[in-house]
Amino acid sequence: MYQEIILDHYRNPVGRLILEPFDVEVHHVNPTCGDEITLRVKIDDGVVTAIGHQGQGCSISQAATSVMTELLEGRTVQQALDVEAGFLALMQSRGEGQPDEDLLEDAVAFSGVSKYPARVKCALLGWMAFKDAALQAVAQSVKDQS
Amino acid sequence: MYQEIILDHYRNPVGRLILEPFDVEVHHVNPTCGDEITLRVKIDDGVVTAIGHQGQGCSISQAATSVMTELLEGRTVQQALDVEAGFLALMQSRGEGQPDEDLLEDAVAFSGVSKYPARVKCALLGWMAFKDAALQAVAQSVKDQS
Amino acid sequence: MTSRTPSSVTALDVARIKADFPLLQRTIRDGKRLVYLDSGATSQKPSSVLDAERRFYEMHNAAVHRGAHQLGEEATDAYEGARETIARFIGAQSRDIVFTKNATEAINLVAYSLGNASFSDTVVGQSLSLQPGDRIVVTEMEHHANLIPWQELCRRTGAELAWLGVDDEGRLDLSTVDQIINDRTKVVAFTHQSNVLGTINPVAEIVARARAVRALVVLDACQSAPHMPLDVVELGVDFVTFSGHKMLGPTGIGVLWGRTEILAAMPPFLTGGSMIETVYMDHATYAEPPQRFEAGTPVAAQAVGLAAACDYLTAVGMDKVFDHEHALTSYALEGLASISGLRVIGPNNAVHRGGAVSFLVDDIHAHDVGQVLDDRGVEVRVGHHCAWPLMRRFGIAATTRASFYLYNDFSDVDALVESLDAAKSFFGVK
Amino acid sequence: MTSRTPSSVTALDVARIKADFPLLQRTIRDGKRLVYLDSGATSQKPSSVLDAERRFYEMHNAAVHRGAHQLGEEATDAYEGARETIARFIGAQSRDIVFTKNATEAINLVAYSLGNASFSDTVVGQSLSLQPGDRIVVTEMEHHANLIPWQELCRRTGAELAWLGVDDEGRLDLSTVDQIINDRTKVVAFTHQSNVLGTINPVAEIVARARAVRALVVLDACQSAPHMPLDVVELGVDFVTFSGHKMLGPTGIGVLWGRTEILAAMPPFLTGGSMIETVYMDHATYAEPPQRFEAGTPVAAQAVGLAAACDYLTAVGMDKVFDHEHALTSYALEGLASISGLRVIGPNNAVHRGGAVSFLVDDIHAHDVGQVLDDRGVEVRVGHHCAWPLMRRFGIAATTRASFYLYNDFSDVDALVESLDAAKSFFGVK
Ligand SMILES: Cc1ncc(COP(=O)(O)O)c(C=O)c1O
Ligand SMILES: Cc1ncc(COP(=O)(O)O)c(C=O)c1O
Repeated sequence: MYQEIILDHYRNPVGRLILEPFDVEVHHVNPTCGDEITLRVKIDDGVVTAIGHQGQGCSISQAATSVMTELLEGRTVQQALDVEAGFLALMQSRGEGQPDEDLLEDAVAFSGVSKYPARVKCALLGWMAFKDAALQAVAQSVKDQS
Repeated sequence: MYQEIILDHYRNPVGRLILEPFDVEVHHVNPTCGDEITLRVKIDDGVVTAIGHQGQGCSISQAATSVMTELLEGRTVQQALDVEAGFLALMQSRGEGQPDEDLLEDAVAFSGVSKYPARVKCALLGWMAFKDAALQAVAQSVKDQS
Repeated sequence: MTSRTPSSVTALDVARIKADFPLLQRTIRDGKRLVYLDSGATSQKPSSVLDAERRFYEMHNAAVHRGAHQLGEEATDAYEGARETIARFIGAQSRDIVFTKNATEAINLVAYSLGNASFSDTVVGQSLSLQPGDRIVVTEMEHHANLIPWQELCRRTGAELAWLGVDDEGRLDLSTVDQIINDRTKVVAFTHQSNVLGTINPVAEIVARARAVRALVVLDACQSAPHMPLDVVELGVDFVTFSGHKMLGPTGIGVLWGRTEILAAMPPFLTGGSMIETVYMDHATYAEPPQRFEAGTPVAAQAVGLAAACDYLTAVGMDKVFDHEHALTSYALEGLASISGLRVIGPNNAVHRGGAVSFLVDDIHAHDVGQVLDDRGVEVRVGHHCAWPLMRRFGIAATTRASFYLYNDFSDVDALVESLDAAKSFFGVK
Repeated sequence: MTSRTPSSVTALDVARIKADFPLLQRTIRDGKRLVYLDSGATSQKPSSVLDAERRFYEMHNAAVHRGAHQLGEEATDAYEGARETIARFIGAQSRDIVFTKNATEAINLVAYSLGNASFSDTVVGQSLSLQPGDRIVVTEMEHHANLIPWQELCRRTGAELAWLGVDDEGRLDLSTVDQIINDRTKVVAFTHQSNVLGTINPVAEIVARARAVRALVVLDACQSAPHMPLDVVELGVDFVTFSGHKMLGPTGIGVLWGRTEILAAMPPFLTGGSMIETVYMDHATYAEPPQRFEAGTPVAAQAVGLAAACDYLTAVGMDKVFDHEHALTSYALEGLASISGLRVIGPNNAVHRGGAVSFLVDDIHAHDVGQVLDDRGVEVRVGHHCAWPLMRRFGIAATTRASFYLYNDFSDVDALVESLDAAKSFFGVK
């Protein structure tokens, strides 16, 4: 489960910072273990220009959020949500998933985590926070335009 | 279980009437089957001079109340309660009791009932009603005297 | 009597089924054949259910939803897998299935949660609350479990209780349904099948009226889930409750099914571990359903056992179970009709009727009937069957009730009829 | 590490005990020896418990307290016999024992019943009710099960919640007990032994203060009843609650013990069948305790299983169980002290302390510790242990917790310590 790539991201996380300026901030908690994340996104013209996160969590949740940040920054919101959907499907595959390497890149390292149902929530903590934030940002921009 | 004596009392119950005059009336219910009894006692100078009962119930409850009426009328309250205690002990003996024939007379016929826990409450319905009524009568007379 | 031929031959191989039930192999009252006719109270269990429970304890037992270790994962899988099986059994989604300890707790859960709604922080929560003058409607044939929780909810909220009556045949009197289920009605709670009369109630008709006044509908399926195919979507109600022990499952487990959006709006009932989102000393927020309603260590082995019971019933086929019991009931009603001085309380024919058959025998109290039957190995229930108001409706204190299940056959009915004749002779009744 | 000698040799023949537990014979994570150190969450079950449950289903299963037939009598005897055994196990009378589905329901029962007291018809019932301004006192180390039901009761009644704090060593801070348990205090609810810290709380001291202000005392014995001899008379509290599954019993059963006269005054909680005296359409009256609090078909097979668990524990001897765990705990605390960067959350010595040992490892999140341990077959619990406010008190999110029971031995502790070393190496922590 602990691929080298996961441990690397855990030791040197990408985007572990208080993002400023930002468009949306969300706070998510994993009720089974108490881990928390505060995540901010900046979205310009439908593109995720920056993600910043803070909080506490295990190596899996920290590394998954770091990999996610690296992977999603610079993509359009739609692309980012497609990657998120792919990651979610992989995590729910209970070790049976055939990960799409083109789509998920380094995030395929988490395939092994999907065999441990109790850890899936860890891997998803940052991703769910991002999804929530992105959808809020979209909703906000629709409102601003109307 | 169904001794001839029980069936006789069931067919021709003693004291199945609305007693008038009376000192105390009680109403008891067996919550598991819904059987009911309304029982009245007349007590003069510490002697149970009359018992009357009405209600519905199975052969065991009807017969037990009938036997009780025959047995207790004419005794002092204290004697009656002693008989009641003996009958209660017999009923709780789960078929193991050595009934005191001198004390219980015809009521020993209910020994067999004590082997059927679900029927013990039937046999006791009238007896518990009597005990309740007798104790109320005693309490009342103490109050009247003071 | 024994020479009558069954009115229909059914598709079930009862001898084979019976062999799956260890208890049905035992004898009773000094070696007599056991004729178990009390499945309306609780059913017997096939070995597959007992094996499933035991396998859980011997192989996968650990704290569900709490352990991150392998055993914890296995236990969680077993528990959540059971939820899926049981959901499928009634055409539901597993997220809408809440496990309780019995149907009684399931009904109390709904009643208390609605009571708690007036303390809810949320607008949707508040919208479920009851006010003085609101009405809750039940029926006169309810089991105490589907009556007293509503009496108590009325007492706590000031709502009033009203009820649909029962006619002489033991059917609901729906002539006044539009007056009784009035505009102020917030909840309509009724039994799918009466545990005393056997009557199957017209769900669609009552649901239609309840919908017209926007009342929530709670269906007590304790006596239907074990005996007929159920589909919560077709039923069209808001809540369905039943108990595992009446449908080949273990004691200690009940089921509440609720509509997704209503469960989502409901405040919790029991509170504690595993139903929370965050907890502070002075307040807490709560998880989504079904977890919100499952406080504490869950009835895990029991869920696994009940899932095995559903698998067993599904393998037999719920339509076949229903047909078989229907045939037994017809046969029993014919047999009982042949006994003079015997009066069936409930429908006299097998139309819209399940296999609980209650009756009175002239001049013999139900307890005495039951005793003679028991002495002959025929196990029936006597008493008010936790439906005391229904007894009052018929002006009686108690009935004798025989109830059937998939492991009963025509010879069991014959034994019943013969024993009733014997009881009459014993008490010298013509 | 493995060459350390146990600080004391205990009287238990653990190898023989272990042989009684089928699950402990299995292997984990591809053939590794299973080291089960999560009994604080739930315990494993000896064969005698599983056999007792199965025997009930195969021989005596029927509706308890409802059937007049032989099977019904046998089932009732089994259930009430179990009540007697369990009562004896804690020095109680059986009429004061109420069965629930878990300890969480038992605590909710008390909280809801007190909440219902304001609707009571009787003066004694009313006397139990809470008013705005009344106080309920808990502690900062409570399991959510003994915290949220009181939060919710406060919300429903307008009472206020107050709590005793926890010091850095994980002991209750009693310096302000007289202020916190004040004259308006109606209920004091606290845990006998913390499921996180292992701390055993000073019952007598708290009871003395509660008595002085005439508050009811609720003792959460979930973590003590399984691990030490208990006597409700000596404890001097008003209610004791615990769960069967933590003490070798089945899932799906909890116990509430209450003082006779208080139970007698309390209004019902769950309502339905078997808890009634008489029932009319518009109202009902209720049976005496314990029936008043056991609505619906009871957790019969589970009671039988729990009684077998009590028999098993009694045969081993609860004092020996306590001594054995005490020795394991001392040994574990020594072993953990040898690991640099490891910090125990809770008392560092085995005085007034049970066998739940929580700790942090510097720079490794509890989840990661748990994962490495699990990969080596060592099953511990990680997280907030349903005591989230306690985590906040220590400024942490989660701990790793090892907890011991009679089937653990010193080699299990060695495996724990070795695996922690391995985790440190794996994550490159010194
Ligand atoms: C101290 C304590 N109290 C209460 C509980 C709740 O017990 P249950 O989940 O069995 O209801 C637990 C265990 O989870 C516990 O450890
Ligand atoms: C119609 C009906 N409703 C509710 C119940 C209550 O079920 P339980 O006792 O399993 O909670 C029963 C059975 O006792 C029943 O027959």
